[in-house]
Order: sequence, then structure tokens, then C-alpha cells
Amino acid sequence: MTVMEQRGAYRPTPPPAWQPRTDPVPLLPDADPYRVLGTEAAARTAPELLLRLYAQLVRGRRYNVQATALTKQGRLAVYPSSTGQEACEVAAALVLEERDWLFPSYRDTLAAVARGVDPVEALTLLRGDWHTGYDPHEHRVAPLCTPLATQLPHAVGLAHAARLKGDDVVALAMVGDGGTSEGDFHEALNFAAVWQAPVVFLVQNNGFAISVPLAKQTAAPSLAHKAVGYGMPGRLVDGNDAAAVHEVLGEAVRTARAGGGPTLVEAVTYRIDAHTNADDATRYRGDAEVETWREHDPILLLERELTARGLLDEETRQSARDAAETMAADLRARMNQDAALDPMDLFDHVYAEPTPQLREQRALLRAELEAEEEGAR
Amino acid sequence: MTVMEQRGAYRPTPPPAWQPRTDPVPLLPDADPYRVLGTEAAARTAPELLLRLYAQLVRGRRYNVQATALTKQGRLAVYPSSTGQEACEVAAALVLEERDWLFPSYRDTLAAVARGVDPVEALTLLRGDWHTGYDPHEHRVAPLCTPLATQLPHAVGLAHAARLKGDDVVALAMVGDGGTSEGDFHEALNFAAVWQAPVVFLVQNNGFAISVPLAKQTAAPSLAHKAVGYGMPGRLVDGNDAAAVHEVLGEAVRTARAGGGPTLVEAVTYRIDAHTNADDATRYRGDAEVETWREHDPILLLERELTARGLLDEETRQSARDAAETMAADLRARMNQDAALDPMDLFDHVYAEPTPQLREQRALLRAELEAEEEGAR
Amino acid sequence: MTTVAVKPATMAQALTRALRDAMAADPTVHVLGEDVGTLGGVFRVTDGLAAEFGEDRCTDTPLAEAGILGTAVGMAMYGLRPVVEMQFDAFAYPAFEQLISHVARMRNRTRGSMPLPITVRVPYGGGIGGVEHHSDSSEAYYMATPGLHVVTPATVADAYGLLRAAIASDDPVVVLEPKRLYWSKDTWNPEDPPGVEPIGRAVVRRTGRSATLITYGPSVPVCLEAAEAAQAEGWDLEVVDLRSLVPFDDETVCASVRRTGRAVVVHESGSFAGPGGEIAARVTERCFHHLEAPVLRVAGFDIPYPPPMLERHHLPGVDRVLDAVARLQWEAGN
Amino acid sequence: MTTVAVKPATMAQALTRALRDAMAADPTVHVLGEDVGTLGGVFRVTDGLAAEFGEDRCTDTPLAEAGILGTAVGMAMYGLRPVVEMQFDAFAYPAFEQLISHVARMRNRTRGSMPLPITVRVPYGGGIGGVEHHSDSSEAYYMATPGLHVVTPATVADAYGLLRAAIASDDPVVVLEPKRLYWSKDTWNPEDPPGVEPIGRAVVRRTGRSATLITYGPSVPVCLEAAEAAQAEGWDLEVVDLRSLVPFDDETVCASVRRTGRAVVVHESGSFAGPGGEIAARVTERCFHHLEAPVLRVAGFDIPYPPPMLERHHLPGVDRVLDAVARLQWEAGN
Ligand SMILES: Cc1ncc(C[n+]2csc(CCOP(=O)(O)OP(=O)(O)O)c2C)c(N)n1
Ligand SMILES: Cc1ncc(C[n+]2csc(CCOP(=O)(O)OP(=O)(O)O)c2C)c(N)n1
Ligand SMILES: [Mg+2]
Ligand SMILES: [Mg+2]
Repeated sequence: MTVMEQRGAYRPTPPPAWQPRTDPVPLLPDADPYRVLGTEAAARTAPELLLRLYAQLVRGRRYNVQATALTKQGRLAVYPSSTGQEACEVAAALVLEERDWLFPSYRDTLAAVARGVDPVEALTLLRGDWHTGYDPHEHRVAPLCTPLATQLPHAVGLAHAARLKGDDVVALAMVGDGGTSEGDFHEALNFAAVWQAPVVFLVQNNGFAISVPLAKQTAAPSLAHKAVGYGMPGRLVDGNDAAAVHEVLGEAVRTARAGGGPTLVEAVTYRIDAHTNADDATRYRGDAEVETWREHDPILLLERELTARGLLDEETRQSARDAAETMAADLRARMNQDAALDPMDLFDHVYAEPTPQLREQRALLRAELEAEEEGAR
Repeated sequence: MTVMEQRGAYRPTPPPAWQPRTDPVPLLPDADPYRVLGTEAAARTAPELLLRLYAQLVRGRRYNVQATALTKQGRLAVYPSSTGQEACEVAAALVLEERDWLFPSYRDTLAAVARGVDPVEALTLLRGDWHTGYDPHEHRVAPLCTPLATQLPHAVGLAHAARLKGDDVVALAMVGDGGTSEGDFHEALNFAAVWQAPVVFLVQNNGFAISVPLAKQTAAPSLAHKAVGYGMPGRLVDGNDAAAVHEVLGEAVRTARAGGGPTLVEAVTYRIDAHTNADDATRYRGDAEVETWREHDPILLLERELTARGLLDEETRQSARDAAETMAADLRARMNQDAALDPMDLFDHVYAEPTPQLREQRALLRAELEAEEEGAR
Repeated sequence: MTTVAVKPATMAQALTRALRDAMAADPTVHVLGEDVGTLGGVFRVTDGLAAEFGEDRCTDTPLAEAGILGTAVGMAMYGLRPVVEMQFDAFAYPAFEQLISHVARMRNRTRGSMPLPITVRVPYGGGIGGVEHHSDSSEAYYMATPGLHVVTPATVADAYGLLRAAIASDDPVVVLEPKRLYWSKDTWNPEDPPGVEPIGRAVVRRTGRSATLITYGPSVPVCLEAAEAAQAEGWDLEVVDLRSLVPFDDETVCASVRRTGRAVVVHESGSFAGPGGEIAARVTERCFHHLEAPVLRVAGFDIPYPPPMLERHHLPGVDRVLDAVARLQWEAGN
Repeated sequence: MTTVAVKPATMAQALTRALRDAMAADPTVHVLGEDVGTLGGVFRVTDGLAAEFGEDRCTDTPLAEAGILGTAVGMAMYGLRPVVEMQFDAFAYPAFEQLISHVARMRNRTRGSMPLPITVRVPYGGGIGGVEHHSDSSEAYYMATPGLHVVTPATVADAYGLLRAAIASDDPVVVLEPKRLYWSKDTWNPEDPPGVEPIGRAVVRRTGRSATLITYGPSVPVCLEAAEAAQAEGWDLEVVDLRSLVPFDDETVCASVRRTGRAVVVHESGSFAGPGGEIAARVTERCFHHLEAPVLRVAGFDIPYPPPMLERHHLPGVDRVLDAVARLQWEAGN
């Protein structure tokens, strides 16, 4: 049986047998975002997982703060912070197996780091020494993607290819609320559903696309409601509740791995910082809104839960903080070294073999640089 | 209050006030396509409307048959027939007021004709003497659109512009089942819903996109289910039931006109002929399927209803047939005359004023043609 | 006569002023794009327009470039004059089908009965330390698409004049705004902004007799600087700023080259199949026997735009221009 | 040695054979596109592949070109070699962002660690009576995009050889298939199809001493016919078939032009900012002192592609080529 034949989709067979094959009701998200922390569902979550999430959240916040500081020191060209969104970033990374693939957007360096990518390599694009700093195959993390939503069909294609090869690999793709308006979002979700590809789409609805609030982006009951139009389940989750995001994504990953097809997850969260360090958020939102969200901080929520369950002693706190500081110190130190640059890189990777035209241009630049060096001597 | 402020859409206000603003349930289509003919709902439909639809269906069928014949005689470069889909074509045209706009695809010449466009002018694109044969402003019919789904944002923009100007104009845009997979479909519906633009989207689900059946196009419960993802109502209708299509579209048009925003209507129908005269449908579907659909023919359905209600006498039949024959004879005669061609048209409409470069090229062709004529003498 | 304040303005401010004046003069002018409303655009070019004219005139759209341009088509069909902002060059690519298959063709398709007076503003080019996808020079794509006008200012005054002309045009115009000149300044009189520039006219920015530098947009200042430096080497260079890539001003360009007998085309866009090929070819066709040397090209390399730390190697600078001038076979005569 | 049947095949059949042989030789080769499976493509180029290799190897996709190319990127990331069919030239435009921003750049972006061996087949050009959007010559867009190879066959054998080479390439290759040559025939031996052609090599289709016609794809037969006709006028024309637009074979082209001293570039694509500008410019740069006349261009007009009944006026034909040859300033010498 081919993959094509395994799919279930409605056909408009002649009347009167018009009934849709899929019941839409199970595809629809709940009205309220799913929460775990502070609810009865929390009891189901293993303490080890909560503590692991906690350590990663603390480290993730420190990473965001450090990266933002590096922009002020001119060590990063730009940084789109995920402060406030660490629960999504971290859960997306932790929920995957080693053989799975992560497709991050420009905002998701933290997810890449949480999956094991060296922070310095994750930040290469934003430092500006090259477009991607890591080998995507090493940790199975696709290059950070800047053109919005264009990474989504890549994730679908990769997941589909893995399935065709018989590998039980899942792809998890991250996109913002604004990105859901792009045509590529639509095409990717449709391909995924038709192919029943093992993909999980994680929309981080952080309320804004740069300055544009969600209300100008969509009139939908929720972004998760888009799922039913592709015949896949949509799930709405509190994006600041790390345990809830982990659980919902985990379920989606398991379904995908088992051949059950894709899921669309909307995680409702908030971008605490400006769009990037270059953005001035005061132009489009008030402090009060930010403050309300600070009270719903993902670390705070988790600490409250851990404390209530007696899982958070000072030692645990301190060890998380220490690990975060070690990471930050290392990042700071290494980012303060100048990046190693080779201008010949400009020509050497455009094609497997440079074209005759590129060889000429390479020679020109090499000669210019040699003359420059000559002059400098 | 600006148009932007009138929209209703959910915002992710800080927890715990997460409730979606829109209740998704009223947006969802029924499980079964809505039918009128042969049901109790038929009683609600005025006999005049049924008879008007009937005359147009008969004329429309004749038009399809004639146009197809013209391809065999080499008088049309290509013809994508709407045989079997006349109920949708005709209802789409009749449901609009004069000031409204119709946005047809390449398959919808019949809708243009039913709205008043001269059949010869409607067929210009397919005859091959020019890209559009009619002035779009005359009957407020946009040029037939070939790149799939690209006409949908046009319809949204026009409807939005009309609303901004204070005109109560509605745009009705037609697209196929295959076209719903394109990114432009998604972007158009989203813009329409966010702007609450007075647009009606009519998807003619005729089972195929050339050779590709719906099951390879989507895994959704129905195409109408896509609506909820934009926050607009989706309606599923029997596309061969002219009264049902007219009623559902009419409601959508009224809602749009009243400021209630867009609606997505999926009309389930069937393409009886091949994709175009150049296509060989036997390569991808069996006769049996086509035969089943012939029994659900839109003219048949309407005749059955009219007969049951004693509204169809031989005179009515004959007068519909006569009108159709007159149209066909006129179309045949005029299409058998060679099209008037002016090669200078190639240069004269690229810009308001031809560029110096085009003036040069125009002079070159003019000189060539004069030399040709010279030689022919 | 009263004395008027003449004060410096940036190119970005001139563009804002052009939009504002156009919107004030013509209620059918509508601005739409990502972040153009409340934020005033990521380059602040639409700053204040939503406040002054309302959100219906300057609208933050959903994030979808084909949708933005596609709805602009429909708005133009109904008699509006949409001015669309693409946030960055590479983010105009999703709108290419709408641009190529509709915007450029609707007038022709309808034998003139449905013109589309749409302005598409595209911040383009590099030199601002932008990360990938934020520094493309995409003019070759637009130039190869019949039905579009393509203009690009190099001065504060032209930014105003060309944008006004684009908005006033009954045809679609792609306005390529050189990002690295957004903050370039010039004095102007805000009470009496410069006139509307006609589309299709190049201008000689510096007269000279030795050779002609044919250039546009972000490379104009580079060429002017090169011309100054060349004087020391004994070359008196003429600099032609094309301003309009489509239509192309053969007259001005060829008059200059016939006078000087030598030419170098300078642009930031890649060389292969870039604007320079067309320009060199047409100048050569028209001025062959006036040429002492082949028309040379100084352009970006044929590579994806480099990361910030390497872009200086890519961008044609004064030295590369001077090297090309040196290769114009001076031994051969003149 | 046994004698083998040598029978005529069309270009379309040669392409089918190339796909089939590539799929048989390499299980990672996957074909995807609209109608490529059950129907075998609207030009029947993928005929029989789904039946032979299964629907997972030759897949009818949903109708969305960005989705097709975008998923192909993901498939290539996982080690497959996708061959994508765009149904017609103009219907490749929705996939431009994926093509320009990802397909062309992924290898470079990742310093070689993530190459994308994707083949994009695009039926292009006119002359088949197609209605609007079915006859575009879009090669200028592809040529101006660094990171892509661009090839286009003019013969049945090259159709096979270039498509095999494209699929075998570790880099993305756009294969422009001239629609009006799909049914052109040549004899070949189906037991022993022609070899894989290297990408980047032009070929001299006809030797001559008076002038060089530089051309490719659908215009090759036109130029060969023109060369025959020119003989009557006393011109002995050389015809160079580029086959590969990127990389460009400067060596073969310039060797020819240096020999003949005169050149005309012939293509169906629009002239302004089209391939001919690049070709004329680079030939002139390299062969200036060998040229007796400027390199001339014979190309489509700079207009949206005409409707079927008017396309003959647009397409460069034998007469227009001969007219250009006549303008090569023969009085000047040789
Ligand atoms: C195709 C495209 N258009 C525009 C942009 C410019 N841009 C970068 S981020 C951004 C907003 C994205 O918002 P969202 O998807 O919500 O993600 P967030 O930044 O909030 O994480 C925009 C418009 C882009 N990167 N790609
Ligand atoms: C963007 C684009 N891609 C491909 C095509 C080629 N094409 C023409 S019609 C068609 C099938 C359309 O199917 P559907 O939308 O269901 O409409 P129908 O023909 O059934 O009315 C295809 C693939 C096109 N016209 N435009
Ligand atoms: Mg966001
Ligand atoms: Mg269909």
C-alpha cells in the first residue's frame, strides 16, 4: 500500500452519498488554551520532566538576556528575543527524539540551543559572519529561516521523505502568528494533511507580528481553528505553561510518529521584548499589557507549581542558575572574540564546483585582497 | 469608525481572559450539501426564479455544446467546458445586482455570458485573438483569470475599495476545488475576513483539478470547512441544484452587502466533459462515474421540480430551447468569421504611453508588415 | 518675497513627504503593507500617515505579500491608487506571480480599459548590515517584466520627485528605494518641495570628458566619489544617474558615451544577467563606432548576498570603479 | 555485434526516457508535480512513471507550486533527488520565493553541508497557440539568480542528456524545455540512448565563417534555417547552441566570435534585460577588438506574450535573423 493510498480524505462521490469521511468535531480545538500548571492535570506530569523544563527555562531566559546584551555591545547584528516565550522554545526542543528534525524561524535560536546546537553557532546568522553557523545534519536542526512560513513546506517534505524511506522520523516546524497569513503556511499544512506526513506545526502566537496585533492578522476564532480546513487536528495551549506545551506537542509527535498525520498546535504566549533590538515597541503597545503578561511568566508559573509540590529547593534553583551563568559566560567570552572570516567563502559554496564566471570573480577579489595586504605592509 | 475598527477578531488578551470572540459553531457548514429541489425547501422558491434559472440553464448547456463544437472546427484555441456545472455558473450571475462585480476563472465564461457579456467577447481569450474581449467595466465582470486563485485577492481588494468609497457593491469570486490549494486562496480569504470585505467566494468543487481527484487535493471534511480558519461562515451546497446554489449565494450576497463580511460557499458539482477539449479524461476516470453524475444533471433536477409543480409546459420548454438555439446560431455565425486583428495592438496597450523602446519595436514590425504586403502585391 | 527655511532632510523623510503630499492631493491614494500604519514602517517611511489620514488610507495588512499586491490590484480596478510597501526586497518575491501575471499585464490584457495605477515600493540593496534576505538587489527581475516602470532615486530630491511621479502614473511603477541612502541627507525647502520628476529621464550628475560612469541608486554616490578620486589620476569622469531603468533613457546615456568614447556601468546587483548586461549591450549597439574600448561592468558578484561581516567585499566601491576605468584601454587613443 | 533498431523519437519521449532511466538507476529520484502521476503530465513527459515506479516515486501533488517546490526542498534535505514539474512557465511564478530564497541558496547558506539536488522542469516559450500565461520565456529570471544552473535543450539527444545531467547534479538545475520542440523528432537508438551531457558546454551546430548566431532552445532550429537561407545571400553563418545558460560557456562562444568577427544573439525571450543583453555584453567585453560590428540582438518584443493569433509577429523568425545579419556592417571589411 502506498502512502497515497493510506490517506483518508473525502471524495465527492455522486449524490446522495455526500457525507464527509472525516468528522470535523475531533479536529476542533477547545475554546480555552490547555493548561497543566496549577491545575489537576499537573499531577500527571513527572517531577523529572518538570525539573528538566525548569533548568532549561532558566538557561533559556539567561540566553535571551545575554544575547540581547550582545547586541548593545555590537557583537550581534540583530537579536529577535524569545523572552517570555521560553516555554515554547524549550518544550519544542525537548519533545523530540534525536532522529527527529526541528525547523526553527529566526526567533527560535533558543529552541536550536535547547536541542544541542552550540549557542555561538546558533547565533552566527545574527552575528553576521555567515548565514548559518551549524551543520543542520549534526543536531537535525534546519537553518534558521527568515522568509516567513517558507520553512513549513520544507518540514513537510523532509517528514514525507523520511516516511517514504521507512524512517520513523518526525519534523517539528515553528512559525509565528503573523506567519500563518502567508500562502506557504496554507500550502504546507495542506500537503502535510494530504500526505499524512509526520509533522507537527507549532504556531507561537505571541500577539504581534512586529507592530501588527493579532486582530489585524486574523478574524478566526483561534489560529488552531485553521486545522480543520486541512483535515488535521488543531490544539490550543497556554504557551507559557511549559508542561502543557510539552504534553500537547508530545501527543502530536506521538500521533505523527505512529502514522496518524500532522497536528497544528497554537501556543498562546507573549513577546516581552521588542520585535528585535532594533524595534521600538512603545510605538504600538503599552507597558500595562506587558506587565500583565510578566505576571504570567513561564518561569514563574513553573516555579509556583514546583514550590507547591515541594520540588524546588534552593539547591535546585542555584544549580539551574549556575548552569545558566556558565553558559552565558562562555557565550559572552566566545562572542567577544572576532569571528574568523574567509572572504573566499563567498564563492566556494554557491555551487558544488564554482562556475568559470565565479572563478574569475574569486580571482579578482583575491587579487584585491592581496593588494590590500601588500599596501598594509 | 474606520473599517478596521469595525472588525471583530480575537486578541490574545492576557490570561485568564482567553475566550475566543467568535463562536466557531455558526461558521461550520452542515455535513450534507444543502438542497432545495425535490425537498420541502423548494416551496420557498418563487416559480419565476425557477423558470428564469431553467431558461438560463438550457441556454447555458447549449452554449457549452456550441463552444465545444467550435473547438473541433478550429474556431476556438481551447475550451474548458462547464457542462454539468451550469447551475453554479448561472446562479452566480443571477444572484448579483448590476453594480456588483463577478470574478470568473477560465472555466466561467458561461457565468460572464449569463451576466450579460456578449458570448463572442467572452470567448476572445479562448479564440486567441486577444486576452480579454470585453470591457470589464461594462458588465462589471473581471477578465477571465487563468493563474489559479489569483483572482481572489482582486475580488477582495475591489470589494474593500467599494466599501471604503461607501458603495454597497458585492464581489463574487469563482474558483475551482484545485484552486483552493493555492496560497492566494488562503491570503484572499484571510484579507477578506480581517477587512470584513463584502465578498462571496464560490468554490465549484467539480471533483477534479485536471486529472487530480479531490482526495489528492485535500484531507478536509469539506472545502467549506476551510472557512472557520478565517473566521467566516462556510456553506456546503449541492452545486447541481440551481435553486439551492441561488439561495445560498443570495444569502451570502445579502450578508456581505449588509456589512456582515465574506462567506465561503462550496458547491459540490461535477465536470461532465474533459478538463478542456485538449484533455483525455479516460486516462483518469471511468465512464460509470460520469454516468452517475449525468443522472444528477442540473437541468434534469430542475425539470423534475418544475414538472412536479406543474410549471413546465411544452411551450416553456420550447421557448427556452428556441432562445438557446438563437444564441448558438448567432455565436456560430460570428465565430465563423475571422477575428479582426491589428498587430499594432501588441505595442499600444503595454503602457499608457509606449516607451521609446516599444516605439522602436513597433516601427520595426510595421516596416516588416509593409514589406510583407509589398511582397504580396 | 519671503525667505524660506531650507533645511536638511533624509531620503526617508522625502519619501514620507511625497506620500503625504500625494495622499493630501488625491483621496484615492491608499498606502498598504506590513507595519505601515501604527509603526510607520520599519524604515519609518510611512510615519504619521495613519494618524493623519486614518487607518483606511494607510493600512496595516495581514502578513502576506501576494495578498497585499493582489488586493491592491482589486483596489486599483475600482479606481483607487494603491501604494504598496514591500518590507524588504526579498520579501517581495512571494508577490511575483501577482506582479508578473497581473500587475504588469492588466492594461494590455484589457486593451487599455483596465489600467492599474499601482506603486510598489521596494527597499533594496545592501550596505546596511542586514542579515540574509534583507539586502537583495532584485532590479533585474523587474526590468525583465514588460508592463512595469522601474525607477530608483539616488538623491533626496529625486526620492520625492520620482515617488510622486510613480503615484501619479496611470501605470504600475516599481520604486526601488536604496536602503543605504535612506539616511542620506540633502537640504531642501519643506515649504516648496522639489517638483515631480518625469519617469524615463536620466540625469548627468557630473560632467566629464574622459569616460562615462553609468549608474543608479545606491551606486551613484560611489561613482561620484570615484570621479573625484579619478581626477588625481588624470581622468575626468562623467556620471550619469539613470533614475529610471524602465523606460530607459537611451538619449542621455548615448549622448554622454558618444562624447566620452568610454563607459563603465556600475551597480550593486549581480553582474550575470543583471542590469549592466542590458545597458552595456544597448550602449554598444548604439555607439559602437564611438567606443574606444568595450563597455565594462562593475557589479556585485554573482553570489547570494553576503552576510554583514563580508558585504564590504561584495559591494562595488571606489577602488573597483577606478580599476575598471583603468582597464578602458587608454593606450588606444583619446 | 548486433544491429540495433534506430527509430525516431520526439523530444518529449526523450525526456520521459531520461526520467525513467534516472529513476531506475537511483531510487532516491522522485518526480512530483501537478498531474504528473495518473495523467502523465499535460505534455505526457511523465507518462508511465507512476505505473512503473509507483505513486510514491511519481506523485500528483495538490495544486500549489510553492508547496511543490518547498516540499521538494525538504525532500532533498533528507537525501532524495526531487524532480519537480512546473506545468507551464507562468505557473512557476508562485514558487519564486522558494526558488530564489531557498533552492538557490541552501548550499551557500550552510557552507556546503546542505546541498539541494533538485531539478525543476519548466516547459517554456511560445509558438504552440497557447492562451495567456502559457507561453512565457522566463529564463531571464532564472539566469539572474545565483545558485541555479539553467539549461535548455534544442535537440532530442540533448533533451535526454541534459535532463540526466540535471538530475545527477548535486546542485539545483532549472531545465527549460522548449514547448514547441516537444514534438520535434530525431532518430535515436532506444537500446543505447545518448550520453549524459555535461552542464556548461555550448556546441557549434553549424560551422561558418561570416558571422556567429548565438542561440539556444526554441530558436536553434530557426537559426539553422536562417543559416541555410543566408547561404543564398553569400553569408556562411556559424550557429552556436548554448544549451547551458548558467554556467555560460564563454570559451566556445568567444572562440566562434573571434573567428567570425560578427555575432547576432537570437532568442524568443523579450529583449530588454533579457538573456541577449548579458550575452552581447560579455562577448563584447571579451572579443571587442575582433568585432567588425556591434553584437546585435534578435529577440521577442518587450511586451506580454501575445495571444495565439498574433504570436507569429512576436516570435523571431528566419527573416528577422537575416535582417539582423544584413545589419552587421559588411561594408566595414572582412
Ligand atoms: C516573507 C516575509 N515577509 C516579511 C518579513 C519581514 N518580517 C520579519 S519578522 C516579521 C513579523 C513576523 O511575525 P510573526 O510571524 O508573528 O513572528 P514573531 O516575529 O512574532 O515571532 C516580518 C513582517 C519576512 N521575514 N518574510
Ligand atoms: C497557478 C497555476 N498553476 C497551474 C495552472 C494549470 N492549470 C489550469 S487548470 C488546472 C486545474 C484546476 O483545477 P480546479 O481549480 O479544480 O478548476 P477546474 O479546472 O476543475 O474548474 C491547472 C493545474 C494554472 N492555470 N495556474
Ligand atoms: Mg508574532
Ligand atoms: Mg475542479
